Amino acid sequence: MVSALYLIAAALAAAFLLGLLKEQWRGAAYAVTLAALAFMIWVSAGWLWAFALEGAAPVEIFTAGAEPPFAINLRMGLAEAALTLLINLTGLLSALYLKDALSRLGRRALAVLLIAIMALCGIVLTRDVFNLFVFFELIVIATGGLVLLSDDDHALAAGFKYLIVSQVISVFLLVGIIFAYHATGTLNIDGMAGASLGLKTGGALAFFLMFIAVVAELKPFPANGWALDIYESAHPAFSAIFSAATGAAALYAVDKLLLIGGADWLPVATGIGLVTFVAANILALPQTNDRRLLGYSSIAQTGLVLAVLGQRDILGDATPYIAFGLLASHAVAKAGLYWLSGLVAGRALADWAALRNRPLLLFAFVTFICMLAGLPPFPGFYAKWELARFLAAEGRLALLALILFGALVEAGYLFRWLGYLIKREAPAAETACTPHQATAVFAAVIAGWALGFVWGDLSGRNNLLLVLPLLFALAFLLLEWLPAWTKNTLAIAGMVGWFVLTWTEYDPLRLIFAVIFLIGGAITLLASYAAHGRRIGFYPSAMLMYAGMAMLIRATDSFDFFAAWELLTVGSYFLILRGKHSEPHALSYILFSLGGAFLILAGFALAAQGAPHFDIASLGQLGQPAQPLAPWIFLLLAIGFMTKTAAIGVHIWLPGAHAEAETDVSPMVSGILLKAGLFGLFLLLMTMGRQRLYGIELTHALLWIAALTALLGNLMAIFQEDAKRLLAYSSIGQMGYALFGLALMNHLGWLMALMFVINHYIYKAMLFLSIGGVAKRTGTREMYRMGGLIRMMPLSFIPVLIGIIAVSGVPPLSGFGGRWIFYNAIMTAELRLPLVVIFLAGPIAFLYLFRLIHTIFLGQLKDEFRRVREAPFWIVLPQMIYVVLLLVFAVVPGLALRHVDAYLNRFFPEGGLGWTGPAITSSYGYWNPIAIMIVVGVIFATLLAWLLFVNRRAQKVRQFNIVFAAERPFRPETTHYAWNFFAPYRKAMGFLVQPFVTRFWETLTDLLHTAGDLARRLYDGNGQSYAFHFLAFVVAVFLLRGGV
Amino acid sequence: MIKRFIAFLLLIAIGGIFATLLIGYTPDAELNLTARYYAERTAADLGSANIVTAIVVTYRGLDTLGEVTVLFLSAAIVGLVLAGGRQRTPRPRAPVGELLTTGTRLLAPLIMLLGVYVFVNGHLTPGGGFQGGAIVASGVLLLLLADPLRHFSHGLISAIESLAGVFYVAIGLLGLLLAGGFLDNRILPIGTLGDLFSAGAIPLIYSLIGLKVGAEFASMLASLSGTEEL
Amino acid sequence: MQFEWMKIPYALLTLFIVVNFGMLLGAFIQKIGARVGRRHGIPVWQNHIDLIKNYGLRSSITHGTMFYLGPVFRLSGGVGLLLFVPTIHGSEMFSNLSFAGDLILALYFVFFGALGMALGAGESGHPHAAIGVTRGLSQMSMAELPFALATFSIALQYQTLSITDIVAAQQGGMLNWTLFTNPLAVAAAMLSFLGSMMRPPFDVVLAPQEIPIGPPTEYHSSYLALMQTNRALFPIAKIVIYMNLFFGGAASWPVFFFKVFLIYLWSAFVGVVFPRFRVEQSIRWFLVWAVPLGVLSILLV
Amino acid sequence: MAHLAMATGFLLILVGFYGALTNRNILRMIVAFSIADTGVNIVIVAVGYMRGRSAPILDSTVSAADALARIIDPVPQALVLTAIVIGVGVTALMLAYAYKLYEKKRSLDIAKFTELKW
Amino acid sequence: MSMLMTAMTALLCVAMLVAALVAIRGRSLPIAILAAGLVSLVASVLFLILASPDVAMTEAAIGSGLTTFLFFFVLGRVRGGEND
Repeated sequence: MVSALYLIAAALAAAFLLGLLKEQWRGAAYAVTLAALAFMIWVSAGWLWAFALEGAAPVEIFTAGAEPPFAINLRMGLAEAALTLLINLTGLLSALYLKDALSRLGRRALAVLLIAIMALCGIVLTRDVFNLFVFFELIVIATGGLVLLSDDDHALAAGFKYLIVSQVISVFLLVGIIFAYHATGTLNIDGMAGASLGLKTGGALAFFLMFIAVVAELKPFPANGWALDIYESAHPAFSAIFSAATGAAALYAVDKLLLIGGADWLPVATGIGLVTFVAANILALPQTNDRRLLGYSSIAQTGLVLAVLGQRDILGDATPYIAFGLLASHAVAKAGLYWLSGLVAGRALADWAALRNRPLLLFAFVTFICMLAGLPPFPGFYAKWELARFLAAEGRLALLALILFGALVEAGYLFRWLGYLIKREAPAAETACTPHQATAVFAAVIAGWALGFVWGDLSGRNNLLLVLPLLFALAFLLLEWLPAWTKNTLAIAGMVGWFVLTWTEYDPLRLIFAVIFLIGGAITLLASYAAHGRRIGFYPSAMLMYAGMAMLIRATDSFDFFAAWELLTVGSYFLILRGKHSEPHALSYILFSLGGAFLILAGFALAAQGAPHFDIASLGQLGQPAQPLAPWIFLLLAIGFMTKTAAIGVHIWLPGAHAEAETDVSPMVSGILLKAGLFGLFLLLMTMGRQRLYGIELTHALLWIAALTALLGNLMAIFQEDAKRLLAYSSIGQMGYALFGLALMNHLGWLMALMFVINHYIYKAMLFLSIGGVAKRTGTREMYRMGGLIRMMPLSFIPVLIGIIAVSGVPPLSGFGGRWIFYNAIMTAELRLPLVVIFLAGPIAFLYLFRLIHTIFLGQLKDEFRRVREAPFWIVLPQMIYVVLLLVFAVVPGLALRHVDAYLNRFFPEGGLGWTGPAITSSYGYWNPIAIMIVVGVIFATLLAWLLFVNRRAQKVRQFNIVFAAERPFRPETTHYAWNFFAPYRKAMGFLVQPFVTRFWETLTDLLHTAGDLARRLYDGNGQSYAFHFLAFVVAVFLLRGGV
Repeated sequence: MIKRFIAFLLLIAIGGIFATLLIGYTPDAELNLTARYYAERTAADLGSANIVTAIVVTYRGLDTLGEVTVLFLSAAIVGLVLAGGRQRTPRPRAPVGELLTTGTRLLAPLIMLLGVYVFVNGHLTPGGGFQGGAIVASGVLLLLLADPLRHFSHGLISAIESLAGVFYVAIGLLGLLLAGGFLDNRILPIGTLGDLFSAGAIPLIYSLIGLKVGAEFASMLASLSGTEEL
Repeated sequence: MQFEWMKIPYALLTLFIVVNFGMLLGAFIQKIGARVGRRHGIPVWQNHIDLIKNYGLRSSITHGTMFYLGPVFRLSGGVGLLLFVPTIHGSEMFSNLSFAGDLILALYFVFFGALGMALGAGESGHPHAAIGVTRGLSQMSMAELPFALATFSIALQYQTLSITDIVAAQQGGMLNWTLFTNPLAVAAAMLSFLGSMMRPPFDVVLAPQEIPIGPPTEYHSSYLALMQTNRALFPIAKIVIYMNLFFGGAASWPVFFFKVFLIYLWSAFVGVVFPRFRVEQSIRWFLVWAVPLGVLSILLV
Repeated sequence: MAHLAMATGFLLILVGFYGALTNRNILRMIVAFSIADTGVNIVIVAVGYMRGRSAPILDSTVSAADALARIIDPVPQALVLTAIVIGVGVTALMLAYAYKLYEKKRSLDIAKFTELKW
Repeated sequence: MSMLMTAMTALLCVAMLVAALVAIRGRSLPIAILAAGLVSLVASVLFLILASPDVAMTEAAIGSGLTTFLFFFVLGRVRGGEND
């Protein structure tokens, strides 16, 4: 191995050599610089290889032929190798990216860049505090120089502000160092740690000064105004270094100092880190400048890693895995984003829409955002999981909660940005991207995925990037050039194939979900044949969602479950985002989903109590430390799952998300995706069952929530003018019913929930397709603008008619089965009041469904739709399949249900159904679906036949052959009663559907925004104020520590 | 006014921290571990009479390398910053006094020589590369003052600076290859304590530092003086 | 409770009896109303004549598929409802087709007809038809609630969902009737009954004055005949359920006729006394008076 | 004596900070910082001072053998050397910035360079 | 000797503080710069007393000498800016 000293020597030698070259030899100077950086990468990569794969021991590098503490020494270990590699790579790529600017400024700028990278390596390598100071000063000066690379005038002022604060910082650092030296007689970090500095006179204070100075390099809140200005105004390639490499090096410096400070200072680090993380994220919310936003995000991420470092007392050996996971995600993503920002002409977030015309760059952006948000399969995801596991095990729950809160806020602005990118108007200007710039960006993309693989490999769990469904989904990224129908065929084949491969593994309950997820998914995909072109982005997203679901039902370990959960969330998010006006709705979807996911994460972490692997099945038999927490765990998981099923209170994302989605996407996200939440609730209740919290039976609370969800979902549905929103609200209500069944905690309740799972899938997919087809043809979703379409689109009408009967639970269709089981189930219910609410909800379903069928298909046909054609074949075909399925399921529900009924005996041996003969019997009543179907069918057919016979010569009247108030209408608009259809109902019950929940969440987000907006006034742009902030920060930490 | 008041309050708090340090401070009666090592071993191991020099050049040589780099950086950046400014043809200025010109011609070489003396003897007497370098630079300064329009050979300064730097690093690496580690001075014979040619590579390194520091200061001064009055 | 082919003619017999009874009853009530208003009123067989006449008429027009299907749904709902409920307690003959399902089936099958009505009216393209339907549905959604609550209450009370079993449990004296064993539930259900009969004060749905051509009037000739049949049949079918659930059922046809008549009279009586409600008023009325009774009955059972 | 020097050093730091925080003129801020730097240097040297000992240079008066008992701690001095040089580097850089800033706005008022904020 | 040295030290310290106050509060910028240079210069004397000849030389040459020149170079080029 080449000594790590060459990292420093090579950079310096090259920098000095540059001075010998003539100013004109720009190419040569550039080449020397790149060569030096490449050499440095080679050195650190070599070490990383040796440590990581060959298990080499860390190496101490002595200088001057003397041992520490008498001479400065460096250390090269795994962490150092990794960090220097990160730094050098960032340096090289930024140098590539900066080619033009560097050439303009010449060799001196190249030298400054080289020295900056060298100094960063130095910070990482050195084990001497004063040496650390020297390297820090080098960074300060080099930063002062590199800021000037920017074309932005303001960079100058920013650089000066930075220098001001750095001066103050360096004073503290020096004073701290000298007193630390005085107390311990050494400048060596390990020596100081060994001499327990804190115990010496003045030692603690000296440490405080050193510590606070080095922490200041992490730009802690609120002492970070200067850094933000730099982020905003510097050249993006430099900001990439400043964010990724400088941040990483400074963090490692703090980590080294914490060795000296010992356990006493860990909470301080955590506190500073956490406050920074949360505050910076909130401050980022109102930002509109992309680079400043990234700056806030960088600060936040660094704060998070600092907080993690402060938790090393409980994280122990896992600290590097977690800290590096977070750091690497942050560094790669942030560098990548900064590089990307150089390609975007405008500085407003919405200007990034320019990237939309470049799918590859868009993919890069998405990768980075997902990395930052800690989504699988990136390292941040594994790190977050482990972090939560440890924090929960040690009961540091407030910490965990704050971290998750901060992460959610961060996801908020990141995904809002992503939404802008994909949905906003793209500026006319073409995005210019030189090969150099592209190299840098895509190197980051590759690094991101590679790190994801490595972290998966190290996790000791399933490497997500080796899981077949996910790989299958990702493969569609490579197949994007194929036409949509080919991809569609592949996708369907893949899903059916996976089902065939795995179906034997499932128990009856899972089998039902598997059929809905995979086979059901394949059927909805049939509708996608209607799309033309390549449909870029659709298949990776959709398949990601399905992959998540496929993984979800197979998961036994809590980690696998959670990973699958996140994957399906991300996939569905992108899917929803494809809708024309879905930007805000997709955002609220992902935020609620992530919020829910975080609750699930916390719940699992609490349950595992630090165990590295936690089987979901063992939620039922929690160990001792977790046992008293069981109700809390239950609560967290339940709320988490309920965000997916859109229970009341966390439902506001659903209507927009489902309504604005594309025609073939709505059935997927409504008919299929919602079932993932139910699946989770099934698992939860199966394992944990009843829990009491403060004397409240939690399943009873669920009953109430479910009943209210059913009622309010239905009520809101009847007041919608938008057909797809109506269906979406109806889904909320239906999910309420299913949840109600589950919460009943008896055999039939669960069976009913399952019945709803199946029914809701079939009829909601069917209705969404039908209405989607209509909306596609008419170009509107406002029901009052339609009318009389039965004549134009009879095939689309049939599913709606059948669907109406099924949804409202009228015999003989399958909805009735659900109601019948429901009544039998509530016979043994413990709580009767919520039943009243559910009863009330029942007939309301009828109202909105009638509205759906009447205002769209019946009534008066509008002039502009006289030439509307039937929906495309591929959209009608799956609807017909659903009609058949619905009829079959209505006649022989036992096909699916009797197996599940038997399976449920495991949990509730009592109260099963009897399946002998054609009638289904319970202990209270009986039901003969076949007989009902025959009786109703015969009566119906007889009457119809007679009527047809009698009126066989009847002619169809013309549209306006009606009279009212002694006038004949001639405009369809005036005679189509459709708008505000249930006006009297609104008068009577409207008070129940005031948007209280929406207002609550809006107020909450407004509050956050306002808080961020007010707090950022702190950064008034004056360099002196920033120095004030730093001093105030020092004093505050000092006082909070109780005077050290 | 409020700003001053807050500044005052903050500084009182900081002053409190400092006061605590001051009160807690008791001078060492004995040399501590590190200092004792230097006192006992420097002469024997490195052969340098000036222990501070020995520390600066070898034991903490990496710091010094960094320090030189700081100057290098500063000079480069000052050059960068100012090079970006407007380039106007210099206005003719009032001629500098005869006395200054003559005096400069006489003094400048002497000053530079003094500088060289200081850094060459760095391992024996107080002073060394930095001080010597600064003195050399003040010679340059004098020349600048005497003849503001004199075109300084940036090329020469920069070549000296670069060569000195490269050699510095090279010697350091030689230490790594031939002796105990990076910047180990024992690649050359240690010699007798007190001789000019003793202490191994220390005089050599310190001279390079002196040259480099001198060149860097000179280039900084030249850059600043080269800027146009606005 | 198995299916036998013999059940079919018996069921048709029941149907025949009930339709005739329903038409007579309707005419009788009208007659009473007229006499109270010092008018002569219609002959009691007027309904029969109308019906036969209408069945005989042919229509030469149709508004479309759903226009056909509306009355079919409507009458299917009525016939189905009647046949899914045992008419005469203890009589295998007149247990009809109740083997197909229990109380829940009856409860939900009520909607089948309403749905058809709504669809058919919608197809007519007449705005007033739609208004009438929205009113009807709105009111029904709340009016049915107390009944559902009451039903659930007595299902809990008797621990069964089988109508036959519920009737059986009420035999052996008037005091065994639900009316006396669970008066709250019965009160709630009877209030609900008023709403579902669409008589005053809950008849704004039909609103002969405000909506001169509501859903029924778009239908004529044989369409109307089906509707008329249903109008005769459906109230009786509903009352049969009430009778079975709350008033001990009927062990023979005379008892059947008597009880149905009395229950029918209840709604007619209230209708004469009260003015008409607007839809939102009736919704609130049910919410304030009937629903709490139902809730109480559930909680107290 | 060391205490005295150290106290002075600390006071200089505080005075320097005060000057840097309250003067809006950029050049004055830089001046103030250079005073603070000097203060730090004095503190460092004062920390290494030991009463009654001589400079860490071996010559005729202090031989290698009795160095242990005669010289003061050389380390802080070595550190100060570095610190001074670094200080001047930073000062030079700030001066260059000051010049550049002036060139941009014809003003040295720090409060006028607040375009970037929030 | 020791008393004398202490007294001298005290004097130097006071001189430095006074010069420092002049530097930050003084009216004219050139005087402020000179005062700051003076602080450095006095400090170098103090370093000599504190048995640090190396530091003293450095401070004198760099801290008070070169730095002051740098200041004046820039000051000369920002005419009018000094009073902002």
